[in-house]
Amino acid sequence: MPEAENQERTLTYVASINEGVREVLLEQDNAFVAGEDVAQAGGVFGHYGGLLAEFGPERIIDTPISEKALFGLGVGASATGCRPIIDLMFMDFMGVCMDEIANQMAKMRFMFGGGATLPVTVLTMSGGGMSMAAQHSQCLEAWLAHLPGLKVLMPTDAHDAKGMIIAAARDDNPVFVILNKASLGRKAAVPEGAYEVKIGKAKVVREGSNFTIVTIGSMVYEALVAADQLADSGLDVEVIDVRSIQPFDSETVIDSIKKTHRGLVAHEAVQFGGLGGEIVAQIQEQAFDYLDAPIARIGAPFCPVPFSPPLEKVYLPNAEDIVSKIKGTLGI
Amino acid sequence: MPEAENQERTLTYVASINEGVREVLLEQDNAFVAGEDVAQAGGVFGHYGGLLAEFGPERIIDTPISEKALFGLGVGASATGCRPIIDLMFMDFMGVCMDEIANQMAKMRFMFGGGATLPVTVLTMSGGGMSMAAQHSQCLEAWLAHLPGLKVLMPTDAHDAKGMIIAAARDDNPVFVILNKASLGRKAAVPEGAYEVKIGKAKVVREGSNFTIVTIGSMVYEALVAADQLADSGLDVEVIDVRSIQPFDSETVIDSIKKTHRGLVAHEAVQFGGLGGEIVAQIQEQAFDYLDAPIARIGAPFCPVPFSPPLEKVYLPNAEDIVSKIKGTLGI
Amino acid sequence: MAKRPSNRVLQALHLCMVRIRCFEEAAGKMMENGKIPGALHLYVGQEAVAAGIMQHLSDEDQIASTHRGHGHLVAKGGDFKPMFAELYGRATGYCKGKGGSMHISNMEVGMLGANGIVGGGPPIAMGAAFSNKFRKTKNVAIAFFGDGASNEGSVHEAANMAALYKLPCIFVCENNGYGEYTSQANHQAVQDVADRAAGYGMPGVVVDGMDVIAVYEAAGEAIERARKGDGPTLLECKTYRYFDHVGVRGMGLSYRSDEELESWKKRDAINTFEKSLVDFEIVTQKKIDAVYKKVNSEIEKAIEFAEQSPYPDPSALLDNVYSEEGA
Amino acid sequence: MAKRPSNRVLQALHLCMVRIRCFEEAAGKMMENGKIPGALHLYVGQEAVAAGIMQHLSDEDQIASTHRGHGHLVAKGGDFKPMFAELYGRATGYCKGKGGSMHISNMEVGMLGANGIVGGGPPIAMGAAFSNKFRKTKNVAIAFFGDGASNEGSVHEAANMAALYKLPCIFVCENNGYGEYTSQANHQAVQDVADRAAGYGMPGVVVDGMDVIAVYEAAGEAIERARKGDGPTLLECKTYRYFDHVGVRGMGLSYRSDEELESWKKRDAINTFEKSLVDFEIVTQKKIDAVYKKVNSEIEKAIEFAEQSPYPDPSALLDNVYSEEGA
Ligand SMILES: Cc1ncc(C[n+]2csc(CCOP(=O)(O)OP(=O)(O)O)c2C)c(N)n1
Ligand SMILES: Cc1ncc(C[n+]2csc(CCOP(=O)(O)OP(=O)(O)O)c2C)c(N)n1
Ligand SMILES: [Mg+2]
Ligand SMILES: [Mg+2]
Repeated sequence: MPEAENQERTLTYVASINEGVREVLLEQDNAFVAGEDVAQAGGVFGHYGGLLAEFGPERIIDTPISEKALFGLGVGASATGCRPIIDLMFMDFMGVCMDEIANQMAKMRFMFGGGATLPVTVLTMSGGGMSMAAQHSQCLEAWLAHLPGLKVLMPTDAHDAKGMIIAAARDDNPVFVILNKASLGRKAAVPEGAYEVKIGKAKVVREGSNFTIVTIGSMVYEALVAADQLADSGLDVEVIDVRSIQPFDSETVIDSIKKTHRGLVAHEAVQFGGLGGEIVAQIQEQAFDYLDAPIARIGAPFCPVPFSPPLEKVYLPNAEDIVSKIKGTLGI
Repeated sequence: MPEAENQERTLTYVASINEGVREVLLEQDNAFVAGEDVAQAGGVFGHYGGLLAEFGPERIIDTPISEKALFGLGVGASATGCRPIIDLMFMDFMGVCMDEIANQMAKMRFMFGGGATLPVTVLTMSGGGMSMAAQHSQCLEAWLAHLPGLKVLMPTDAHDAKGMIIAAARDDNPVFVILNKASLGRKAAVPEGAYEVKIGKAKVVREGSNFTIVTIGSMVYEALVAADQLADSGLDVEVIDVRSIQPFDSETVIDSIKKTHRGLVAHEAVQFGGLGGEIVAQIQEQAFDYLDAPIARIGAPFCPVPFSPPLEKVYLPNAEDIVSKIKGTLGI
Repeated sequence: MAKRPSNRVLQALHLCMVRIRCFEEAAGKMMENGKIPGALHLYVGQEAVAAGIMQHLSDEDQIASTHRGHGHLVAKGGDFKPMFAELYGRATGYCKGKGGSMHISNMEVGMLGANGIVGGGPPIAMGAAFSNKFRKTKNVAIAFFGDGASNEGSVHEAANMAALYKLPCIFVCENNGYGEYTSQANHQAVQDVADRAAGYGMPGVVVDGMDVIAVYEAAGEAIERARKGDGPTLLECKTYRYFDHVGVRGMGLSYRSDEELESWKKRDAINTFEKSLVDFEIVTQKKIDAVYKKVNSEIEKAIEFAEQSPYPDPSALLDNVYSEEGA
Repeated sequence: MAKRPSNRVLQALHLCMVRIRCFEEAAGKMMENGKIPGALHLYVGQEAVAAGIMQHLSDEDQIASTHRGHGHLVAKGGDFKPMFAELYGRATGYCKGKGGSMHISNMEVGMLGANGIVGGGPPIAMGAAFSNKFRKTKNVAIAFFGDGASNEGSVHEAANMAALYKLPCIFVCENNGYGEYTSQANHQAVQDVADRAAGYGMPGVVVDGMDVIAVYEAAGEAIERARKGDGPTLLECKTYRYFDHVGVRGMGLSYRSDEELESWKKRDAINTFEKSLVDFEIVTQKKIDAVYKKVNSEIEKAIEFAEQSPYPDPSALLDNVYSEEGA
């Protein structure tokens, strides 16, 4: 991954989240972290560990289980001079505070004719694989990306997690950073100190010449495995990590497709109504004449996330699904 | 519109909603209507007028302004022997009760391994055009269609409104019937008595041979106007009203595209992340070899719904936009 | 308890109520004339609440309002011109025509917006109060909500959080007896929303919302308490709206009786206050008449301003979705 | 007030608590052995609440539970075999392996599901209570929620609506002093969640949740009231969980002291109750031992059943998303 090339130090995703948040708190006096069990417990995945000790209870704040109030806090405080970092423990809980997200946070600036500025960052955790069942495993980024006024980032690896948290917190808009559970324990090279991963820029994580896999979040890992497997079938696969779903970097995607002429979009979210549709629509609209085959899609099947491990395994899209989908589409 | 051919009687959309709900209440003893100002006031658009007088306060129920409780009522009552009709005054208010919709109503049956059945119908109102601004004008059907467990209908005209409400109420699943404000005063032929408009079936509202416009809700009207205008340019446009967005009738859409080879998808919702992407993705996946041109999309621009009438007019997609988009795509 | 307000304050309270009343009546008229599009929720009848509370606030104190927000903005120092322009949907409006009545706002006077979502304001006000405390200011934030809104979960959550953190936040329930067309008896089993305060660990106070002095004094105590760091108060003001839920005559539903309306009008906050002001020789009737004249002429000019203002240019549509500075 | 429970009831209460305790301890063990995947929120310590309340209910009465739901289901009549099978994610589980611990349910005994969303249950219980009234039954529905959940807006809304419609719904707050790792003092400014009842117009009762008779009697009154059509009650049971928030030893955080835990364990609901049962010669220690033996052997068989049960077939994935009958 190019940005990290000359770095020796590797960190887990969990540790890089922690560093990102810490850099923000060091940099911005009016930043604070608020959420359920973020302070004393350091977050249910430990990613806020040590911050309470370093920054104190005024800046690392345990809240009641009241997500509407929590997001109201984010809106009201950011509109009046603070730079809150709001932690929503699991992305699935968005339903509890969706009004604060969709009707207040996303729209306030516009409704006020530019009169308000909301430099608020939301960190949340998405995805399956931990047998957490239907209400603790969802990927609902499509809801957010459909909302003008929000920026939405989905860092896949430790490097991007830290850099995107810092970029989000420096941005003067509401930015969601959707973290994913499949990455928690994975390591990547992570520079020390503060750095930004630019919002709105996709990353080519594997170069290739005759097929493009456009991926989001946890599917990057699966796509890389699939790419290796497909090499045997004569496919030289390029893998793109979208990373920033709003704004979406169509240029990088379109450029790749223009080069490879064929592609697939993969995400962990339910396929129907997921962002894959948006991406495919843009590709065929902007690169129609370059396409040698339909752009395929891989997403979760049309059911809630099941609890039972063998069922969840079938449910979650993986490298195998990608490979067979691609072979099916290309008839190879 | 074929189903209504031999009918003389015309009704407004508002009146047809009323008739649909009334038929359900006559037919099903355990059906009731609950919502804010549905009883004494008869609904803010008058569509529940007279029902309180006819069915009494036990079956037509004014609720507090508590949408989480209202949807909990729908979930709990439907799981235990009732067939509730829940009114959500404006679709924009979904954010307030999205957890009850997404995590409880949609998923309960699956999470219980089929142990629960939820015959609940939700009626709500979407769309702009009334200068109701950013929080009373949205089209958020994409959120719902992305949720396994829900069925989602969007009747465009008076005929379908009544028939879909009846179909929804007879269905043993949670069904959303998303009504739209642009249709409220419009008339169509509406049969007396109970009839169903089949869930999962799109309607060809105008036949044509060499271009297909796939539309949702209020955009049907605009598409029909556009179709007339495009006739001069040698386009014989077929217009499809999707009507049922979940389940989605891809067959009707694909068949049309295979015939016409070119198409556009139009909805009032924000284009990015709207259902247009899903539909385009399905078309290119299933009818790639039939396509002579990219499938174009028309949706609202990427901003909240503005209040000021001239701005809202620019914001809302219309026939003109459709025409110029099609001409642009085809280079005519 | 609180000392009697000075004559200056009494006159300011009066002026504030008159400004709201005249603004709202004019807005209602312009709506009926077809000049103002969309939904207009008018504040006529409830003026004493906004006036009595806002008298204690500076521009640095914040309020988060409701769908019925014009009165709050007038009392908070909103200027008639950009207010009317906003209702008219003009580019010169406070929100450049993008918000309209339901989102009218002006951050410069600390007004964090009317809100189209019932219960939308209190979490935002609570957040502003948090910010005031975090930034170590002495400012307070007011969360306005109606009797109907008191049944929204958002109000509950905001109240609990404010009490927990002892935030400088006043929860002002304007209980006008109805949520749209549903009476309080049909939306909650209690008579006093203030009864909910104990459950959060904050004082709950009921005050006559038609008595501007009573509101002023109760608000003064609550605000002083908040500024001192002693936390929030739930202040319930019993009041009434004279017009329909939306617009003036609205949908013409008969959900409340003429007698009820008349009985409240007899206790009209402005009339009774003016009578006292004259009786106690604080101002003369002549001076009162002059107040109306001045206010009404200001309104006329504001309407003229609005009507002569341009609509926003279509090219402005995509502006203000994001702040560009930080992007 | 309420008459002293019969020996039959006393034994039933005891058996119920023992069944829960043994079930949960076994579940915890199997989780630690890596046999049970996902998150397990165990009920050990709180048994008196489930037992005391459910003793009054029939299969036609409903409950809506929380993430900490096994105990409720055991008390409501859940069978160990399909329960363990569900925790194990097997096809023979109550939810065919699709729900797991956080969604364990069985409509046949009136258990409307554990819930992964804090505050998710009360609106559903309220809806079931509405249904009971609408269908003119005499059944009640119980809304379980924790001290942490009491700060969710959904609980507020459900309580208000239940009181307004006088629904046969009991709001049972199991106050175990913590929401995850956050103490009550750090999530609300009140000590008694029951203080919130007055704000809805329903009785609020605080009861010692370690005293199964106290819970049984208070619940009996509330349920009788509800069945008579007099509406809901908020019943707060002060209790404690012995294990960590998730699992047994959990994350090993030191958010509460050993002394605190020990002081609650001294008042353990089962131990103290057993002592009374023996002291008052209602049962012998021998009989008590026999109860444990019987329950534990039932558990062993249930675990065996679960372990020998097949996982769901992959082809079952898309089943149960919709009901096909009506489609
Ligand atoms: C979440 C939500 N639900 C419903 C509505 C529709 N609505 C607008 S105003 C209103 C009544 C509000 O009553 P109350 O809070 O008492 O304020 P009042 O209108 O009396 O000032 C309702 C139901 C809304 N805007 N938002
Ligand atoms: C809406 C929501 N917010 C947060 C969580 C995460 N969570 C699960 S259990 C829990 C604590 C609940 O505390 P309480 O209601 O007191 O129940 P207890 O665990 O003590 O039984 C939290 C915060 C959740 N599941 N749902
Ligand atoms: Mg009111
Ligand atoms: Mg607890």
